[in-house]
Formats: sequence, structure tokens, C-alpha cells
Amino acid sequence: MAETAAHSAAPLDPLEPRHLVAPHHDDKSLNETLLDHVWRKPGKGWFMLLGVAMSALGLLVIGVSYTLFKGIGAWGNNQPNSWGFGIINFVWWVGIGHAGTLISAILLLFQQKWRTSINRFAEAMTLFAVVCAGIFPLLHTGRPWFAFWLFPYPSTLGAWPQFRSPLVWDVFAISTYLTVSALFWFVGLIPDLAALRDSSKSLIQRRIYGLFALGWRGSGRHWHNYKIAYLLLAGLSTPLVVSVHTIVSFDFAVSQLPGWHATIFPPYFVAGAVFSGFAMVITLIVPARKYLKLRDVITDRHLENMNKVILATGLIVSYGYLMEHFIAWYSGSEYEIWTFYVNRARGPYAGVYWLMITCNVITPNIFWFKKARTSIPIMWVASIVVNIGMWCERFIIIVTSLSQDFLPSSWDVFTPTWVDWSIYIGTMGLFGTLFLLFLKFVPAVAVAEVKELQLELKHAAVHGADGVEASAAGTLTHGVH
Amino acid sequence: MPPLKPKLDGAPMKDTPTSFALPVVSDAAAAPAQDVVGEALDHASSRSVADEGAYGKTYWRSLEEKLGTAEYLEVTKPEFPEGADLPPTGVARREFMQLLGASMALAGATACSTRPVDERLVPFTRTPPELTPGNPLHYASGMTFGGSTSGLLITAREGRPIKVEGNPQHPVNQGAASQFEQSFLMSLYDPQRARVLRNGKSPKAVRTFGEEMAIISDRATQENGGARIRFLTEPNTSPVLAHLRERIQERLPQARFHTYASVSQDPASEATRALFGQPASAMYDLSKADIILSLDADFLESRPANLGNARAFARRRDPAEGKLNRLYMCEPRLSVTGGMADHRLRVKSQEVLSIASAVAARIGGNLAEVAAAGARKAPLSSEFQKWVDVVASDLRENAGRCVVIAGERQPAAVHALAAALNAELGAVGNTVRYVPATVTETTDASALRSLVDELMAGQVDTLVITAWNPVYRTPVDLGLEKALSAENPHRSKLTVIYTSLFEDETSQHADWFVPAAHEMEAWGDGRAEDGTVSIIQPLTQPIFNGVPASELLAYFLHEPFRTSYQILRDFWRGRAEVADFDTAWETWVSMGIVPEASAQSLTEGPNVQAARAVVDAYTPAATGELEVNFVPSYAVFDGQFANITWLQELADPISKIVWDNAAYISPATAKRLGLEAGDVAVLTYRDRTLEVPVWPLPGTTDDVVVLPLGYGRQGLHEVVARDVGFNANLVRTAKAPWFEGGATLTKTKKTHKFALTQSHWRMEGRPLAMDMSVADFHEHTGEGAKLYRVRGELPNVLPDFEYDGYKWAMAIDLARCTGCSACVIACQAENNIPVVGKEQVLRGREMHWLRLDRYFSGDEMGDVEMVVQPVMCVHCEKAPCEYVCPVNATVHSDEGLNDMVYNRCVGTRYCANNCPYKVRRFNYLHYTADKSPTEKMLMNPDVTVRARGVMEKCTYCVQRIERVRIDARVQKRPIYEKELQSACQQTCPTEAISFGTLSDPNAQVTKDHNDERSYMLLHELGTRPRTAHMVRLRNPNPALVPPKPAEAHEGGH
Amino acid sequence: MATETKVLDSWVLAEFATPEALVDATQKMREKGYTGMDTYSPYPLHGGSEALGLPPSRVPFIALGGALTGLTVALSMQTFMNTIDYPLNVGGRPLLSLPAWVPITFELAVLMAAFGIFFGLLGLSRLPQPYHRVFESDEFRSASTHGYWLSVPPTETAKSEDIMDQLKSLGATHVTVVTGENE
Amino acid sequence: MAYVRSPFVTFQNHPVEQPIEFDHRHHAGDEQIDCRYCHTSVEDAPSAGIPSTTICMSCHAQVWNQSPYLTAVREAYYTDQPIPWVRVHNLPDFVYFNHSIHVAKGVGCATCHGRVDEMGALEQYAPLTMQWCLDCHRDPKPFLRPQEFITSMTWQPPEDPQEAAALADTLAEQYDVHSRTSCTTCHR
Repeated sequence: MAETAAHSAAPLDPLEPRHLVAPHHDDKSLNETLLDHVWRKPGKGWFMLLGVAMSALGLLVIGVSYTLFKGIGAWGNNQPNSWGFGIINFVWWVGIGHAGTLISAILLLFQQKWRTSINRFAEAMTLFAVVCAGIFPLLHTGRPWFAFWLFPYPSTLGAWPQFRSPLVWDVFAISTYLTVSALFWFVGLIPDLAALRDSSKSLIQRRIYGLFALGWRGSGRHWHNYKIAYLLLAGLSTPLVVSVHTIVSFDFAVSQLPGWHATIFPPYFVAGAVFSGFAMVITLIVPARKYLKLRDVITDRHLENMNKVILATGLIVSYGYLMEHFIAWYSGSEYEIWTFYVNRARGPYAGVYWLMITCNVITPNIFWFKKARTSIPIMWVASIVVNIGMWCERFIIIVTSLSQDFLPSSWDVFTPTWVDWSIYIGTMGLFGTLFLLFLKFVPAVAVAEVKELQLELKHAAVHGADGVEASAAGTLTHGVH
Repeated sequence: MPPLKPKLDGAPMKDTPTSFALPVVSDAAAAPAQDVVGEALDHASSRSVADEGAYGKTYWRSLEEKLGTAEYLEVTKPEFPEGADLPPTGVARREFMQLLGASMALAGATACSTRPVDERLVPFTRTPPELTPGNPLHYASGMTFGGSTSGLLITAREGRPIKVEGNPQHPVNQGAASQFEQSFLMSLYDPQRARVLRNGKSPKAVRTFGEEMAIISDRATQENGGARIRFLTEPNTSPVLAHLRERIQERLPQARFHTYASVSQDPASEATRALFGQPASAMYDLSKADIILSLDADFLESRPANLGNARAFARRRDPAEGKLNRLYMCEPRLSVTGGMADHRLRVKSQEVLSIASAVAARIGGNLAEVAAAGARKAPLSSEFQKWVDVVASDLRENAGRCVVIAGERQPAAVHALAAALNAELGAVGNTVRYVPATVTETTDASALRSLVDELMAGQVDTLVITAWNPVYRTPVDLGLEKALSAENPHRSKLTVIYTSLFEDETSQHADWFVPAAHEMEAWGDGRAEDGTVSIIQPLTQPIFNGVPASELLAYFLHEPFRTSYQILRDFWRGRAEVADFDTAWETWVSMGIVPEASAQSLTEGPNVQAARAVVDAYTPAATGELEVNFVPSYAVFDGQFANITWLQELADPISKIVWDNAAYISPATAKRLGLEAGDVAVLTYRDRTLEVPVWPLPGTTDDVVVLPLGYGRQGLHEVVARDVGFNANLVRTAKAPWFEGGATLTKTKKTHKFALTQSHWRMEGRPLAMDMSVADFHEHTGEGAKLYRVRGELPNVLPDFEYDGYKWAMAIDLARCTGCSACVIACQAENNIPVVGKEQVLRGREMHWLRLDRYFSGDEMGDVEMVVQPVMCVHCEKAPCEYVCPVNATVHSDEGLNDMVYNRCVGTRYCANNCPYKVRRFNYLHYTADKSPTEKMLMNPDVTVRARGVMEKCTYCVQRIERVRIDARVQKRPIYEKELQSACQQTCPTEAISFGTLSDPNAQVTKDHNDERSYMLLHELGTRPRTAHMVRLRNPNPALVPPKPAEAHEGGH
Repeated sequence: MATETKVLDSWVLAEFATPEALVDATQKMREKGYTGMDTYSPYPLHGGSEALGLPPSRVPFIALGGALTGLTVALSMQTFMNTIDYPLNVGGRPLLSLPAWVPITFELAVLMAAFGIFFGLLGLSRLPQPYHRVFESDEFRSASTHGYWLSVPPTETAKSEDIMDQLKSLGATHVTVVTGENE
Repeated sequence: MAYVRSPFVTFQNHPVEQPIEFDHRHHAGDEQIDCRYCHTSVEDAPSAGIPSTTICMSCHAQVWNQSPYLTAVREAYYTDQPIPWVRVHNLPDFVYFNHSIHVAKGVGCATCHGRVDEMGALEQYAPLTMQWCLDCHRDPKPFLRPQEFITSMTWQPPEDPQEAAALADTLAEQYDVHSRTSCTTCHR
């Protein structure tokens, strides 16, 4: 693999797209570069990581089995902390799952060319994060074997779900989100699966990838429908992604608990989700692009842009914290004031609170500096810090609000058990396992889109800067009326 | 064809009189594998020849074999579901395989039907005439404890008692029952109860035992008139047992009876003996008392008259019932009564005499001499002078309408002073009358001294112990255990016969152990303190082969065998002077009360001058260092209820500690000694040491350490009670059974984890348990005032649902509630609420639907005020829990009940989060699993037994509502107010809870809701509770109220 | 695919070096009156649809249909279940709590629309289709990676050889004939 | 959907073998013995009452007192051992059904138990699903009958729909029948 010259070139314009793909590639070399890791035998590192992930997955199996065997009593939940790690982890994973669709859909709609190289990656992350998240609502019920009662179906009981409950909204939101994200991901994958099918070396590979490629042959008629379908899915996903975390925030905002009952929750949760989602993309993509040798297509420019998003959403999250505290003071409600100024800041979980403030309010501000935005080690560490901070945020919202509410007689602390931890770590294992399999078996970058982008960039090189704008607007959206 | 003979759990049917039914276990669950003795009995009875009456030879051999095994001696069954917080290393291989199996089973479980394939209907062969399967029956009965017999009303379903209430016709109970009476039912079904009558380790038949006793008594009659026979009994209140005892004495004139009670009334008896010439009990009429001075008397909780006292006292706390009374209290620790006091003085126990003397001195008159005598023994500390002056003048101003009450822990001198004060203040005949005491013999530890000496000297051949567990509960310096153990050189000549419900500390020293019949298994009778005689009627046959006390004593008469029923009935037939005994008997049994004239008041007034002699005879207790105080536990009393899980998990009304006792000290003392809550300290007192975990408790007098009795049990089979807490009897002495100075506490490095049901004790300035003085209340009633927030008009955007029929509602009067916790147990018994164990309470998962929130106000380092607020589901009309339930498992009924449908619940627990009152309880583990067949019999069949993973909460006893409603509708009439009571309301000694329909303007609950004191908890949230709370009013003496600015009303932050 | 329905048909396949050449050639061929042509490329061609003369896609209409179905189903389902069939007093809230119905209505509309798009795409593209005659050519495998192909079905007037010649003249780098079963 | 409503799952129409070959066809059909003769507590208790052996013997001490069919009954009576009948109508433990109120409100035996007089071995007639309960609890009127026919196996509402509706209205008024669908009506 040739060293790319792109790094040495001075950036001219923030959205100047030249740096998004190293210029020396053509379709064929892109093909080889981007599909190579599927055909290559995985290295020792991959197996080692898979081993780690699978061990963590084992923890999940143990934790889940133990929970089913003993009951929710295996967790640290109690009265008044009826929700604990289960819901914290749920919200955390759902939040992480937001960046993928956001990158894919919103950036597509806003015609941000730089998304192309990372959207596949981010979508996969979304999908797996939502799978991890989906475990929790089911598992955290006292009787998961009756969880199907949350779905509206004509039962012999003659009873129905209760549609005023945010938990039913959640069921619909999360399942819709999972389904639509999966469809979006799969639709995007179809041309690449066909490419895999056609570049496969053995009959078995060809058959398997052929099965998933559904007989895609890149026909003009296919592309004709495909372009609009993909764009529409993106268009649908955009409000969906906003709605999902809005509904997740309703789980709290609809209640009347001090610390939960706040109108700022939907925007603040969506921003928090994007914040943590982008941080997770950074966390994953930095090593991945190194090991998959994808620096030509996932360039520093991509990373820097993502860091800008992290900075922006981090500031929105900080504003959310500020407003929560302001409204608590402004309301004059002693319950609210207690929750925000006594319990959170000085209560039994003050340590977690200040960790959250450090991670989420202070850390993103380093991205005001270009040096930090472009330094791989700094951004990688910062992204991990942000994800820790966002987990702490969910912990603070859920546990501190529950632990001390209206009647002081009921106040009690929450202490997680080993089962809580093993399930949490276990979902990371599940996520890691799925992600490693993804990296191995499907292209980590949307090959067809990169090729298209490559073509456009060439055109741009020929026609000059004006042409860039024109053709940039044309990618995939071209031909749509 | 299924087998025709189902397995029945219980005694042979032939012996069953048709008047009461056998417990029938229809699910025929096998006894738990650990039930070695039960198994052996089953095995034996199946092999034995029928004619031999199930006492064949194989029986003994097999049983003996089994008894010799380690499993029998060491009870292995865990009482609770295993804690979920095992470390990962705790997952043994076997458990892991189970887990694996469970997950696979779950994976494979699809579309399984819930229908049990072969459920059996087992009808009666001959249905008893009074019994209709499915309908409850109520029997009047009684329970003897603490030297008095309560009148009870016991509900039975299909022949098994499931609920205990107070007998409404009983003059003391008046329908109320305390936590002890109610939980006593649980011990009936306790699978750990003793089942085997044994001699040494050899099981014996009752007949063999009877013959043996007959031989002993025959020989004694001939040889020495029983000079070497001793009986050790409980304080006797039973006419029939007294009669049996008289007859034994006739036959064995030289035999001697000793009596022991942990909480003895001896000081009072000693004082009254001097003042009245005979032992007398003071019967207070608190309904007439405007001013009450309590000298360390916890009269709202301490046995035996507490239920009646509490009711009369509480009525005078409600302004609707007239002028408020005023309670002055001086005591060393914050008691339930102290929590109700208007003015509470923190004193050491030994300072109470000085208070009494100083008050007497202030009252003057005839009391001058005795007061001076008292002051010589205990000079008054100058800091109490003002309090004493105010109290004395208040008493004097209200002469004739005041009363002075002395506590059972106080010496005779204080009782004498109290009686003298009552006489001087004109209380006698008005607010207090003295009646001859029911128990006349001495019952304290010093009375056992001679018995122990005789035992050690080898002067006793036969010791019959029917008193509960004297080895455990007698003071350590008495040496009873030593006298019964091999350390006694004459032990081999001594035969110890002991009867008890459990194999306990004393049974380990018994040669003959006789499993006792529970009071609900045998006929008996007993007197209440005021002399009312109750007939104690059994509700079942003995479940574990217990022997009734009267039958046991009758063996010493060597007469033809009579059952306890025959003994009782014969006795009353001989005694009653009625024409038609049979009819009278039926009436007594059904009413539960023998209408004998209750005790007449003593007409001779107290001899005030005699009080002086009593005071002079008083030897002041040692002073200095810390004063150690022993008190009976509010949960397990002196330990005899320690194996009852309901009581172990009943939070102490003051400290809210469960499953433990603690050495309570004041926060200031804790600070001085450098002790923190949960620190383990070494208590050194009179050359003895004991490791005790300490708990600083506001309201405790400084330099006082309070040690509750009843814990640290080591009974062989009392698995629940074993090793819970520490045994304060190990430092208690016969000389100073209640208090004495000279103790020290030394901190150790160890700590102890206490499980509390409430860890935060301040209200943080929130308007929750409203508690104010009368003056403040009238200031705050106006609009915009403090009370407006909890009852003003609120905006509402939601539609109003019409409730056409009944509108169920409740009102709880904080002015009446003392925090006695009887309602908590009533609720637990009525609603099949599981006990979860200390581990789970530590995790914060207690299941009580009804909890008593206890808040302190004031300076926690100094004087505090306490207010108790019962909180259970308030059935909000705009219930926050309901709209967040995804499956409609909690919705409103058309009568305004907040219904909880367990079978629909999937357990998301969102409802619990959104409940601002935090009254919802979740079954985190399968708390009702692993119940033995007898424990299942305790369950109320009208209430679903909840499984793991479902939410539950107070239902307003909807099962009672529905049963009464159906009855009323079948009879085509409305529900009468009196026929429907919630369990907590029914048992409440102070009538603090009213329940009924708001659609009836004359119902008590409607009146309470419209009362000026009524308010809604967290009213501002707009939840519109159906339960109203009523402001507690205090009636402080203006002379003792500190000036306004200093009023730190809520304390804390 | 039963054997008796097997109709063998020969198509001409031509590979072009660049997407521009392919679009250009398609345009030209269409002007010459060839119909039923199709282009094959690893990514969508600029002007490809116009060159083939395709009408606007119907996917958006299917999506709209799905969304409207979801909306109606959700609203009527919630109203029926909570207001009409089993009206329960839930926390004193109105039986017809329309604001509370909104989230599910939205989600179901999105879900149905997404299904409409996905299945509309598959349906309009006649996918999944594991076999197609163009797969008979091994060289054609480059179509999904880096090749730009044009397929021209034979007509009654033009023989395969003519078409091949024409395509070569339009700059095809590689021309071949595939014979396979009809769709 | 259909599967869980099928008689296979609801256990309908499945004659249950009993320890004694008791034939309702004979007792309730041929002999026209009123249901309440044996099921004594149906009017005043939640349970209709499984007859005790004494009730069997009250007749069979006189009639068929030598019959070999009744050996088991006599044995049960003289050995004082209950007869373990197999339960046919089994609701889950969390459902509290009360016979007395249904009978008092004019719901006849046959409405839920079917033509018991035509069943050799007793079988479950109704599906006993919650939906089935709700069907009547939401609109009880069509299922009411006059008290005098409460145990009749053959009573039918008037054929004319108007007349039937009028009768239903009268009965509902007379017996004070309301729709009750609150959860705690049945679940406690």
C-alpha cells in the first residue's frame, strides 16, 4: 500500500473534499483496498480481540442466566431505586446507537460528503448498540416471559397494552429503530455484497454472499429505484433518530420525579446521544482504520469533523445541565432544589456527579484546539472519557433521582451487584463480538459510495471548485426530482 | 384410577371432634426433605399396626435412628431464598449447571398452559354443620402472655386459623390486638416447632410420659408430700390452671411452685402491698385524665394494659373528642409513649425517683414526708427543677383530672410515690382505681434464688418447668443454667421436665422434653389484668403432637386421662353457679368471655404514710459511668417471640432497626465515646463483658446505654431467632434487673451492619407528617398559611371521573398514632406479605405494604420530638403509577381503588418509580417459595400469593371489600359501615385509622376527611389521594415552651 | 425453473472502460431504437436513468402509502384498545388521550414507510433474483466492482452480430453474447 | 391466535375420568334432582360446594345400597376418607370466582356449566378464558334468567328478540345487575 500524499497537503477549505479519499485510487484499486480485509485471513490481533470479546460475552450469558434463575433480586435494585443498571445501560447503549444513523442519514441529507467513508461503520455500530440496548428492557422486567404483553395482540385475556405509558412507546420506538436501522444498513450493503459475491474466490463464498446480495447486478433499473429508496430511508431515519431518543427521554420526563420531570429532556437527551455516539465512533474507528489499513478513505479530516460534532453536542449537553439546575432553582420547589443542589452535588453519589461534569462538560472543550482535534491519541482518550461521562450521566439521572425523592423516609442507596457489572461488561462483549464479525465479513466502508465519490472528486479536479459543489450535490441524490 | 386415599397432613381423623375441622392440605405437597422427624413419624405410622395406636415398635427404632443423625441435630434448611449478592466465586458448579438448565428450559418453553393437569377436589366426608367451604369462621379465643390474657377473635378458613384480631367484646382489647397477639399465630404453624416428646434423646409416647409422672407423683405423695418436687411456671392468670395447681398442692403439699416473668410487676405489687395491704393493679381511666405524668412508664406499649390505655389516651388526643390531654414524661430512652409526650424529660432511670419525690414535694400536703424521704435517696438535679415545678403546678391545678403512672422498670419506691401522688391529687377513684392483682406471687428473678440454691444443694428430685425458657431469660448471676447442667454435682439426681413450643436453650438441659400445645391447639382460660376471664378456644388439633399445659399438670394428679377440653369444662361446671350450664357454656365459648364479675376496686384508699417505708427501704442503684438499662424489645418482647419472622422483620418503632437489637446510646454520648453507628463496643458492667453493636438514637438520655432483651437466642431449632442480635441477659443481674450505673463502653475495631427500614430521620422541612401545637395550628389554618399547601385548591386539567357508588377512602389520624406497629403485622397477616430476611432489608427490599414513617425534629444531640406517620398506598384519584404501566396492571376501579393486578404485572417497576409515596413493593426474589406445608396453611386464601417479579402494594383490603359487597348484594342491601374494616383499622388500638365510603356523609371517614385537621400528603402534586392524614396536635404547657425565635421546628438543615 | 419453460435467449453484453462511455453508448443505442437495454455498474451512473429512458421511480408512492397505513393503523388501534374495547380509568387520565397516542403513531408510520420502501425497492427491482442470464458470463462479474456494462437484447431486426459490431463501434472494450434462461 | 382459543388449550369438551363413575345424566337428567341438593353452598359461598360423602349416602343408604358401583362411596363413608374428585373447572389461583353472587344475580348453572344433565362424565363447557368472562361482565343482560329457573337445564330465553330483550331489562332491573369490569372484581 502506497503512502498517501494527502497528509502533506495543506487544507484549503474546511469542507474541501479532496482529503476524503487519497487521490491515487481508481475503482479497481479501491475495490482491492476496501474488500481486501474480507478475503484476507484475519490476523492474530483479530482473534485476540475476538477472544476478549467472547469472554465478556460469556459474562453476559452468566449474568443473564443468573438473573433469569434468581430474579431481578440478583441485581442491586431496591426500593426506591427500582431502576438501576438495566435502564442506565439501556439508555447508554441507545445513545451510542444514535451516531450511526445520524451520520448516515442526516449527513446524507445535508450532503456532507465526508460521511461516505464512515457511514457503514457507524451504522453497524448503531445496529449492534441497539441490539445490546434491546436486551435490557426485556431483561429488567420482573417476568420477562410475559414481556410480550407489551405488544398489542388479541389475547384470550381481552386485555391490551396501555398506550399512555412511555414504556409502550419505547417498545415501538426501539423496535422500529432497530428495524429501520437494519433495513437502512442492509440496503446500503446490497451493492457491496454483490461486489463481494463477484470478487469471491471460492464457490461457497460466492453462494453465501450471493444469497445475501439477493441477485443484485448493478442494473440501471435497480439503481434507479435504489437511489430514491436509499434517500427516502435516510429521510425517514432522520426524524426517527430524533424521535427515538426523545421517547427514551420520555421514560423519565413523563414521570413526576424530581430530576426526571423536565421539559428539556428530549433535546438534551438527543444531543447527549449524538455526543456519546460520535465519541464511540471515534473510539472504534481509530484502531479500526489502522488495522484495516483504511487511512486512505477514513482520513484525518473525517476524524476532525467528528470531533467538531462532539464539541458542539458537548456544549448542548452542558447547556442541558445548566438549564436543569437553573429551572430547579427557579421553580422554588424544595424537592427539585434538594435533588439538584443537595443530592446530586453533595449526596452519596457526588463522586459520580463530579466525574460526569468533568467528563462531559470539561473534556469536550479541548476540541476548541485544532491540535487536540487532530491528535489521534488525544481524541481517542477523550472519546473514551466522554463515553464514561455519558454513562455517569445516566447513572446520575436514574439513581440519584430515585434514591432521594419526596418522602425522606423512603430514601435509600443503590449498590450494584456482581451480576449488574457482569451484564454490563457482557453487553460490551456482545457488541465487540458482533463488531469484530462485521469487520471480518462485510466491507467496513461503503465501497460503492466511495467509488462514486472518487469519480466525483476526479470530475472536480477536472472542472475546478465550482464543479465540486455541483457534483457533490449530485452524489446518490442525483436524478432525484 | 387415582388412589382413593389422599395423603392428609395432620393427626388421625378419628380423634377429631366434629366441632372443629382438620387442616387439610389439598395439594398434598411432600414435607420438606429436612423434616426428618416428620418423615419418621409418617414412616412409623404407615408401618405400625392400627390397634397399637401408631406407637409400634418399629416407630421407635426408626425414629431413634433418625434422631441420631447429624441432619436432625443441625438444621440445614435456609429460611430465606439465598441472597442474590453472592460473589462470583459463590456460584458452585452445581448451581452453575442449574443456571444452565434454567436458561435452556426457558429457551425451550413455548406456549405452555398454566393449567395443572390433575388437581383434586377433596370434600369432607361429613361436613361440619357450621362450616361452608369458602366462607370464613370467627372464633373467640385468647392468648396469655406477660401475666394477662387478651381476648382474641380468630378467623379460620376451612379449619385453619389465618388471622388474629382482638375480641371486640373484651373490655381491654375492644377489638384491638397488638403485634404479639397477631404474630402468635405464626408460631402455630412454625415448622421448627418441637414435635417429639423425648426422654434424653429417646422419643417416648405421651402415655409413657404420663405414666412416668404418675409414678413420680405417687412416690412423692407417699414419701414426703412432694418436698423434692418443684414447679417453675409463668405468672398464672388461668382459673383452671390455678385450680389444678391447688389440687396438686393438696396431693403434694410440700411441693413448691415458683414463678418467673421477664417483665415482672413485682415493684408495683410491693408498693401496693404496703399501701393497700394486698398486691393491687392500678387500672387507669385515661379518658378522664387531662394531665398525665409518666414516671418512665411506657403505658401505651408495656403489658398488660396497654391496649385499653392506648385507646383511652388516643381519644383524648383528638380535639373532636374534647379537650386535649397533656402528657409529661420522664424516661431514659425514647419509648413509644415518650414519642407521644407533650413534654419529655430525658433522665436516667435512677433519676426518676428524684423527679417523683420533687413533684411530691411540690404537691406537698400529706406527701411532704415521703417526698423528703425520696429526696434523701435521690436528690433532684437542679436542671430538672423548672420542669418539676411546672409539672407539679399543672397537676395541682388539675387535681382529680390528672394521673401519675409509674413504669414497671422502676423500683417500688417510685410506685409508692406514684400511688401517694394519685391519692393526694384526688386521682384515685377518678382517673385510677386499684384492683386486686391477678398475679399475686413474686415473679422476678430474686424469687428464683431459693430454687437455684436448692437445686445446687441437691434438695430437688424433680423440676417441672412450664415457664418459657428460663435458662435463656433469667439474669446471668442467678446461675440457673449451671444448676441444670453437669456442673451441678447433684445434677444426676435431678429430673428436669420441660415443656415448650420449641427445642430451645432450656430444653438442652431437660431430661424430659414435652412439646407444648400451642394456645390455639388446646383449651384453656385466663384473666386479663382487670379480671376479665377469657375462654381460650383451640382452632385446630395439635399440629405437632403438642401436649396442652393443663393435661401436663393433670398427670401429677394421677387421675384418669381427661383432655384439656374436659378439664376446662369440668372445672367451670363445678365453679359456675348457673342453672343451665350447657347453654351458659356455649355462650361463654362463643363470646370468649366468662361474665364473672370483674375485679372490684379496692375501697381502702392508699395509705400514704406507708409509702414512706417503701421509699426508705429503697437502696439506690449504683451510679457513675454509663447507666445500663434493660428494656423488653418492641418486636420480640423478651425473646419468646423471637422465632416469629413477622416480628423479627418488624421495625423497631423508634430506631427502625429490624432483625437485630442494638445498644442504644445518645448521639452526644456516642460523640463523647467516639462511637459511630454500627461500631461494635465492649460493654463492661459488673465484671462481665459483652460485645455489643451500638446505635446512637436521638432522644436517649446522655450517659445511658439501652439494651433490648430478647435477642441473641441460641435455641437448637429456633433457626429464625438463632444468633440474631446479642443476649442482654448475659450481663443482666437479679439484683439490678432493669438499670444500674457503672458500665463502660470501649470501642473495638469491629463493625456491625444494621438493617433499617428507614435511614433518613429528618423531614428536611417538607410538609409531610404535620405536627404542631394547638396554638400554631390555629395560626396556620388560614389561606396562604403553612397548611394551605397541603390542602388548598389546585388547578386541574384532567377530566373528573364520576364515582357513582361507593368511594372507598381512608383517614389516618397522626394525633392518635403511637407507632405501636400492630397495623403493620395486621396488614402482613391479612395480605400474605412475605418476610424477606435481613439481607434483603439491607438491600432495601422490605415488603411491608404499610410502613410507619418516623421523623425526629429538634436538636438530635439534645431533645427531640418524634412523629409517626403511617403510609400505605393512598389510592390517588390521579394516580401517577397507573399511567406509566405499559400493560394496564394497575388501574382504577369504578369505586376509586387503585387496583393492582398481580397476574397482569410484568414487573417493569415504573409504577414504583413514579409513586411519590414510594409505597409500592416489588418481589425481587421468589420470597414465597420454599414454604413448608404448615406455613402454607397460614396464607389467607382470599389474597393471591405473589410470585417473583410482580409489584404489590396496599389494596385497601380489597378482598374484604369484595367479600362484604358480595354478601350485601346477595342480601340486596348496602354495605354497613361497621361490617367493613381494613385489617389495619380493625386492629389499631388507638382508632387512628378510619376506612369507609365517602359517598356516605355520616361515615367516620367522611367526617375525618372534612375535619379541620385533615390534609393530603404531597397534595401539591395533584395526585388527589383517597387517604387523608390528620394533623397531629401537641398540647404543650406554655410555661415550658421556649420563646418563639428559638423554635427549631424541623431541625436539620 | 422447470425444464419445459426453458427458453434460451441470447443477449449481447458489452463492457466499457468508463461510466461516461457507457452512458454515452446507451444513449446512442437507444436513439437507434434498441429497447430493453440495461446498464450495469458498481455505483449509480450519472445520467444513466435518463439514458435508459426510465420513468420516475414509484418507491416514494409506496413509502407514502406505508406511512399513511401506519398512521391510520396506529391511531385506530390505540383508540380501539384503550378507549373503545376496554375503557379503563388509568390514573384519572382521559380515555381518549390523543397526545399520548402520538409517539406510537409516528413510530408506526415510520416503520410502515420503511417497510414500504424496502419491499417496494425489492419488488420494483424484482429482487431477490438469484439467477439472471447475465450471470452466465464470467467477465460480467466485474460489473459490481469496476466494470461498466451494457446489455442489449436481440430484436427481430438486429442479430447479435450486428449489435456487437455497433457496440464495438461505440467504444466497447469487450463484447460477448450470453445465452441463458428467460426471466 | 386460534390455537390458544381452541378447546385443546382451553380444555373444553373433554370428559374427565373421576374416581367414581358418577353420572350427572342420571341424577340431574333422569331424576331431576335440583343442583342445589348436592351443591349446597352455591347460594351463599364462593364455592358451589363439592358434596360431602354424607350427601351421597343420604340417598344411597336407602336406594342402590348394595350396588357394586357405589362400593367406593360406601368405603369412603365408613372409613371416613374423602373422595378425591378430579377438578374439572379450574380457574387460575389469582381468579376469585364467587358462585353466590352470580346465582343471586340470575346467572343460571347451565349458562357456564352447559347441559350437565347430558354429560356422562363431566366436562368443561365454557372456555373459561378472561375474554369469555368479560363478554358477560360487559353486558350481562342477555345471560340472565328468572330466579325460579336458575338451576334449570332447559330454560331458554324467549325466541322473539324483542321479548328476550324486554325480559333481560326487567331482570337486570329486578336483580340490580351491573356491568363490572374493574380488575379487583375478580383479581385480588
